[in-house]
Amino acid sequence: MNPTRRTEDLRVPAGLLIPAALGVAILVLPMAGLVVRAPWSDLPSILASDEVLTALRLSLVTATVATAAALACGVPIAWLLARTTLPGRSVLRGLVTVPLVLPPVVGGVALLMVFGRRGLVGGWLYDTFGISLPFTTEAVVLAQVFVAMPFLVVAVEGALRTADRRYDDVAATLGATSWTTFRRVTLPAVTPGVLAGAVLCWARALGEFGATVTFAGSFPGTTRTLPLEAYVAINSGDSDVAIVLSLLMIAVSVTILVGLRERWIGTA
Amino acid sequence: MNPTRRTEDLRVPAGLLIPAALGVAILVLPMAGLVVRAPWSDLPSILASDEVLTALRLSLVTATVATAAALACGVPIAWLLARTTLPGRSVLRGLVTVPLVLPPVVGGVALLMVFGRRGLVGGWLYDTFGISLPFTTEAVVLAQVFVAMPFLVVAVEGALRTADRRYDDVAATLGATSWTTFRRVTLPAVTPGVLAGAVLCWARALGEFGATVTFAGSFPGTTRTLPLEAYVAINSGDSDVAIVLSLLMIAVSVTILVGLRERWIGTA
Amino acid sequence: MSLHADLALRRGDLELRAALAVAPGEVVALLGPNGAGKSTALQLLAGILPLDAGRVELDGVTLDDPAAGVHVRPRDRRVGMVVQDYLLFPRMSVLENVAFGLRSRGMPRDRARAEAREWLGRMGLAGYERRRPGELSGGQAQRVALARALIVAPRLLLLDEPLAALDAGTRPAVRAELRRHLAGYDGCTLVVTHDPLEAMVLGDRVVVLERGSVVQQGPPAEVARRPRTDYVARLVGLNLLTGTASGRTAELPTGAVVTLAHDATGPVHIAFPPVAVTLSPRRPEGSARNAWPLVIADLEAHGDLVRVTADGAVPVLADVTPLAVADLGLEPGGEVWASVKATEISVYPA
Amino acid sequence: MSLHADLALRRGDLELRAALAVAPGEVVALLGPNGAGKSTALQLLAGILPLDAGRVELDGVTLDDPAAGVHVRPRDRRVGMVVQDYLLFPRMSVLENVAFGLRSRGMPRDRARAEAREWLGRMGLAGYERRRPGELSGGQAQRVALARALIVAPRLLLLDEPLAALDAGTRPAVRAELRRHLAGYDGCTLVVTHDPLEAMVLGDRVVVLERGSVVQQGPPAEVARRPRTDYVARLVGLNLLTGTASGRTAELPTGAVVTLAHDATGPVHIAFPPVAVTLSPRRPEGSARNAWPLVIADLEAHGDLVRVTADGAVPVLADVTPLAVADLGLEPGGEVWASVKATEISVYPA
Amino acid sequence: DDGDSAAAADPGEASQVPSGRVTVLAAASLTESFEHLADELQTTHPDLEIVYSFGSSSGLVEQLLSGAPADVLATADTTTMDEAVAGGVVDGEPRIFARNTLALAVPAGNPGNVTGLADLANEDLRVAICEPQVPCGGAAQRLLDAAGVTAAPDTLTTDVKEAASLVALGEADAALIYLTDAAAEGDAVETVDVPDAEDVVSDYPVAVLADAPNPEGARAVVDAITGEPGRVILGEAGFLEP
Ligand SMILES: Nc1ncnc2c1ncn2[C@@H]1O[C@H](COP(=O)(O)OP(=O)(O)OP(=O)(O)O)[C@@H](O)[C@H]1O
Ligand SMILES: Nc1ncnc2c1ncn2[C@@H]1O[C@H](COP(=O)(O)OP(=O)(O)OP(=O)(O)O)[C@@H](O)[C@H]1O
Ligand SMILES: [Mg+2]
Ligand SMILES: [Mg+2]
Repeated sequence: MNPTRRTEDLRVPAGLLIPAALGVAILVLPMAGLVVRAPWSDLPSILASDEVLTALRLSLVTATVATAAALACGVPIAWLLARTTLPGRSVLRGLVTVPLVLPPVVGGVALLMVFGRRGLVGGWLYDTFGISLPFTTEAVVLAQVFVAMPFLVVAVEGALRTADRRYDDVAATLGATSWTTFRRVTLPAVTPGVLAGAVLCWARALGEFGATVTFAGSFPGTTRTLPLEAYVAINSGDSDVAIVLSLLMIAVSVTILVGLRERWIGTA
Repeated sequence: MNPTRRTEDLRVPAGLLIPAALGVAILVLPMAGLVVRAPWSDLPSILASDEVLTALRLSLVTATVATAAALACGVPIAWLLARTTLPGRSVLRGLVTVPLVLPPVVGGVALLMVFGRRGLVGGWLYDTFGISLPFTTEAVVLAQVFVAMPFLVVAVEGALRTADRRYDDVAATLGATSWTTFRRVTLPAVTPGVLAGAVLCWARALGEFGATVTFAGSFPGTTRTLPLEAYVAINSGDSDVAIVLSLLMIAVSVTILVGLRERWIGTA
Repeated sequence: MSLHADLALRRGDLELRAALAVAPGEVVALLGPNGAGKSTALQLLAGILPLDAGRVELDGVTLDDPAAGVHVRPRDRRVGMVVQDYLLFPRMSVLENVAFGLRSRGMPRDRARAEAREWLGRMGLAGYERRRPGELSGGQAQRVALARALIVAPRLLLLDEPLAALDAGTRPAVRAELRRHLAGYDGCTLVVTHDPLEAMVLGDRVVVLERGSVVQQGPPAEVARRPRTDYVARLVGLNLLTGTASGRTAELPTGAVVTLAHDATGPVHIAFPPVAVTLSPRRPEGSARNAWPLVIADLEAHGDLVRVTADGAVPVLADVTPLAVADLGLEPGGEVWASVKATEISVYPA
Repeated sequence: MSLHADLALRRGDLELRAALAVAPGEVVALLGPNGAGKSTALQLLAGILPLDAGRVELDGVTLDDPAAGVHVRPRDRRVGMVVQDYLLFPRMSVLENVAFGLRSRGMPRDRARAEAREWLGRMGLAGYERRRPGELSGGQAQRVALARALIVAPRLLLLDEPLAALDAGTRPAVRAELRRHLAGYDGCTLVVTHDPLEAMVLGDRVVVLERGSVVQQGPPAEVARRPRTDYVARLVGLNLLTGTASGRTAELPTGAVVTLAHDATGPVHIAFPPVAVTLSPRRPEGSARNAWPLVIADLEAHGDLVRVTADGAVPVLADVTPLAVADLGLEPGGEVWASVKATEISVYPA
Repeated sequence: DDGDSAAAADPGEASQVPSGRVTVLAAASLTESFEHLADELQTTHPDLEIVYSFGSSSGLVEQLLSGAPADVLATADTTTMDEAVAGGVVDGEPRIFARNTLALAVPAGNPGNVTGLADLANEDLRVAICEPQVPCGGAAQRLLDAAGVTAAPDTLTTDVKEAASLVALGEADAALIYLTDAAAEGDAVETVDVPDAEDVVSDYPVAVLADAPNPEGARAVVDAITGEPGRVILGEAGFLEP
């Protein structure tokens, strides 16, 4: 019953604050390490180099396209998992999340086996249309979709399950088709969840390395994204460049995440 | 107005079904590729080998411990982000999601810079207590927490924002501390979201490779988890073993995900 | 159009078995105590809950018939519904909420909005078009929900306590609007309400549901005059007793005897209004042939009168003036005699 | 204990400025039309919404004072609240919901549950302990919400339409239980209601809020006899006119003149009951000095009587018998003369 | 913690019979050979327990500089070993124990009809070459320069293994990879003769580490690698003698 200052509304229970602080430390300190070790004097010249700019552009474009594709396919999958009584639904849920556990390099090999020139689907594409996916920018996008879409699916399914289904019932009694209901009632209700999922997906796609390098290869301008560029730098002993590239990725994504203003992430 | 059979409740709008099918194909086909290519006759001998069993046990233990740690720290972080008006909250949100974009190998380097024997924190730990983190099982867990916790944070924050805050207000008027409110009202309401986040986190930890190999090394029994074992197999030209190991990871995680029965993931 | 429904459902400890029929253009008021299954019945008719058994037929078309495996989806039923907690779409404006049904049926946006705007005006909510549901008061939200359901002119209209949150000033206006709308409407309407006045004003017929079963139905005036259950009696403000008549007397299960004005035989209901009950400190000696000793359970002010609840072999409610309360020194626990003239009692077969 | 509150808040187009005071043990009924700001006022008092300006003091302790930067958090206020949409915790059982407040205050689980069980019994919900809120009917949920708030014996009890969803049979019982509880309770209580009877039964004092401001307050009987606004007049069932008196007449803003039984001067309110209004096809020639030509806007059955809404220079509501309606051939749009005897009119300063 | 391995080696007897655990950090391309070598040593030095951590050469050096507890370092090029020497984590002079040469690898059946280095300039063929900044890429560049060929690669792999598996899967028509990697892929990969390939070689150095918890064991392992057992096993895998 102590009259408290308005600002003390911010007081947070210790049971939450202590673990939160620990968690933030684990997540943020390594980044601080990168910042400390970064070769600040060489930074402008590294960042201005052609390769870096090309890789940055490629990364942004592919991650964004991959996120769009993942939204288009992943949100319907999440809806199927959360709202229908499809038989074998829980097996489907398990299968769809497989790429989460697959080490990305293995994922890349698996993609080659299916979409490669001699793959199940890729072979047919190549023989019929002369289309070959690997080593193209499209392959980068496909690898990113494969690796990042499950994050979106899981996040959106969680949100759909939290949302109140009775609104869907009301829409149905008003004569809305399930498509209209989905588009105008269900989807707006889970926008925060969809956005959270899209952020996860985009970030994961931006940082994607293993599946890309295996399935799409690594060629400047077409398939060498920032993480690949950083990996090359590390492997050629140039860890300074790798650090700078990582800081660049961090800066880009933090800017975009912070830019995603609060109200987009949703007001309850 | 056509009387339809009860079962047709399952009918799903094409606008959802087509993209969903496409998405499922992208996610599931590569796994089918792995299954087709797997050396089924050698499978039992590969799976029964000591190294594989050791790596499997290590993977399960570390991923589970890492998920528990991520829950303990990550849920409070999500709560801070969703429910308080902390200044600089959106910057914090950006920072916390950084490990999502950081290529894991760079993440490993960053972890070494901070927790390595010559690192900011690691140096102090070593000089004061003689504790050295890298290359231990604890390091594997730390790397997994670093890489996987952001998934949990983002998923839980999304769920918290979807949930109705007025229940928290009611609990407050009934005299509940914010800790009680969190524990008994807020948390149960977002259980589906927390579980979804935990699944993401666990799966990501199980598949973690880059940061682990850099920060924790690849020592059989202490730090060589299944993905690292698969990497060793690939490098010794044994891609069959790598495929078997991947299928093992897939099997383990699908079993666990399917085992997480519907009702745990939550009924709306 | 007409509704013929035969509903059967188990849900928790509710065992719903009710036959409901609504003629074209008819408005049926569904009354019943909390937990009687009224909302459940509406959900069954809307197709949101599946029937265990029975059959729902609207306008000759079978909507539900579990035995034959028939179940028409909610959106194919053209059933409008207003639920107890409104469920306005939180991310749409008030106008979009009301226009939703028309848009879903393919009406162009502008026309749908214009019509929605008109409906909001009729509900006294002009100027609220651009609000979000979260920015409405309880009564405002209820009116939006009502407009959202009425605008689509469904073939079957299901209203679950549509006016409960309205203030005393708005309620008659909205009720009148609703009555006007329903009068010019040839669909079937079911209104759930707890307000007897509302049931009388809106309903062409009253159906009373208790513990999942229909216990009474008929024209409002008939139900009001001859209640068949305690719940209905309390609702219309009558005392109700049940007994076995033989000649000019009826015996209650408690053994008490009630004198009647007319001959009757067999099981009967006995009803009389609380104002017909006279309370006196001793056994009355006047012409009232019915007099019972009772203990006062409760007193409650009630307009100009005080309602006295008295228990005994013949439990009664009596309405007396505050003056009488003071004169007789009435208070809970006190003893008192209650008397009713036989001519004030109405008797009808149970 | 006592509450002194001075509330100021802008929210959308609501401009709330109201001073509320509740004495220890007193029950204040808060009445007002939809959107008047009743729920908002309660949220301010509970500390869920922050004040723009003003001050809230409970039992001598300042709970809110934005100017001084004081704001006590909701959980430190010991304020109990029942909200319009219940907000029962969906993942707890009914019993856990009711016991929640006691558990939060540190009572051991078994004792808290025993007490909660007792409260559920009093609310007529014995046997529902293990249900989830989603498995309750509307009225059952409301009673659980009420029990959850009452059990903690808060210093300030805020009830937002606590009985709106209850059926006619349960309502008097729960109302009586609530009245009994409030009588033996020394905290301050504010009850929002749309039911005038409820306001009279429960409230020691009535406060009427309109468009964010207090427009009238006083003992229930006083408010019922002398309404000061149209809303209150409709609520208590009176016709209300406002005019300027001088001697035995009063002139209305429309220019119409009303004859009074007693002398009065200055701005006055003029009130008379609908039953005092006589309708006739032509200008009446009897002793009634007040007669105005009107056009009928609406007719509505209403118990034994029909309520006629008539518009004109002096808009009135009249209650007439169904017989009169038939005799006079009344129908919407028809013309009619309304007359009221001066002695039926009560006049008081505006 | 690094106390384990030190305790395992009994200091009293260490100079006579090397025993206890020896931790070896080795380049990934040595995985198969070194696993064989460990099996071999098991018979001659039963008290010695060899534990490997395989990774990229530069990653291993980074780990060492951060205090990884290890006894022996074997890298796939001299540049990274020089970094380790400069970082002061190496005890004594590193010794070259093997050399690798490049091979022109094609999928089984040679679907692209590759006949020599000149085909790497063919735009229609899908060609994988290592990134110039990594050891095998540097070697490839020297080989191509010597032959006067300007290659038209479709992907620049950072890791030779990637290029090798692309060929094995038939996704690349030709790749310049190490002879050892081509051999490791078995039947899935064929090699096309490249004249003068032996002129471009990569050296594999090995060294005992300064902070080695088990220096005696470390020396025994390095001796085995550079000595007869290593020569045989590495030779089988396609490595050249230094
Ligand atoms: N999901 C459920 N599971 C179990 N029992 C339920 C469920 N939903 C409702 N019930 C029970 O069914 C009965 C009927 O509920 P219903 O909501 O139809 O009552 P109602 O007549 O609308 O009452 P009210 O007037 O209070 O709104 C109640 O006893 C309720 O507790
Ligand atoms: N979040 C908001 N933003 C803007 N306006 C709001 C908001 N919440 C409520 N209002 C408006 O404030 C006014 C008062 O609302 P409040 O809920 O206090 O009314 P009330 O007196 O409780 O009405 P009712 O009897 O219908 O429950 C209403 O006009 C409402 O539209
Ligand atoms: Mg109901
Ligand atoms: Mg309200």
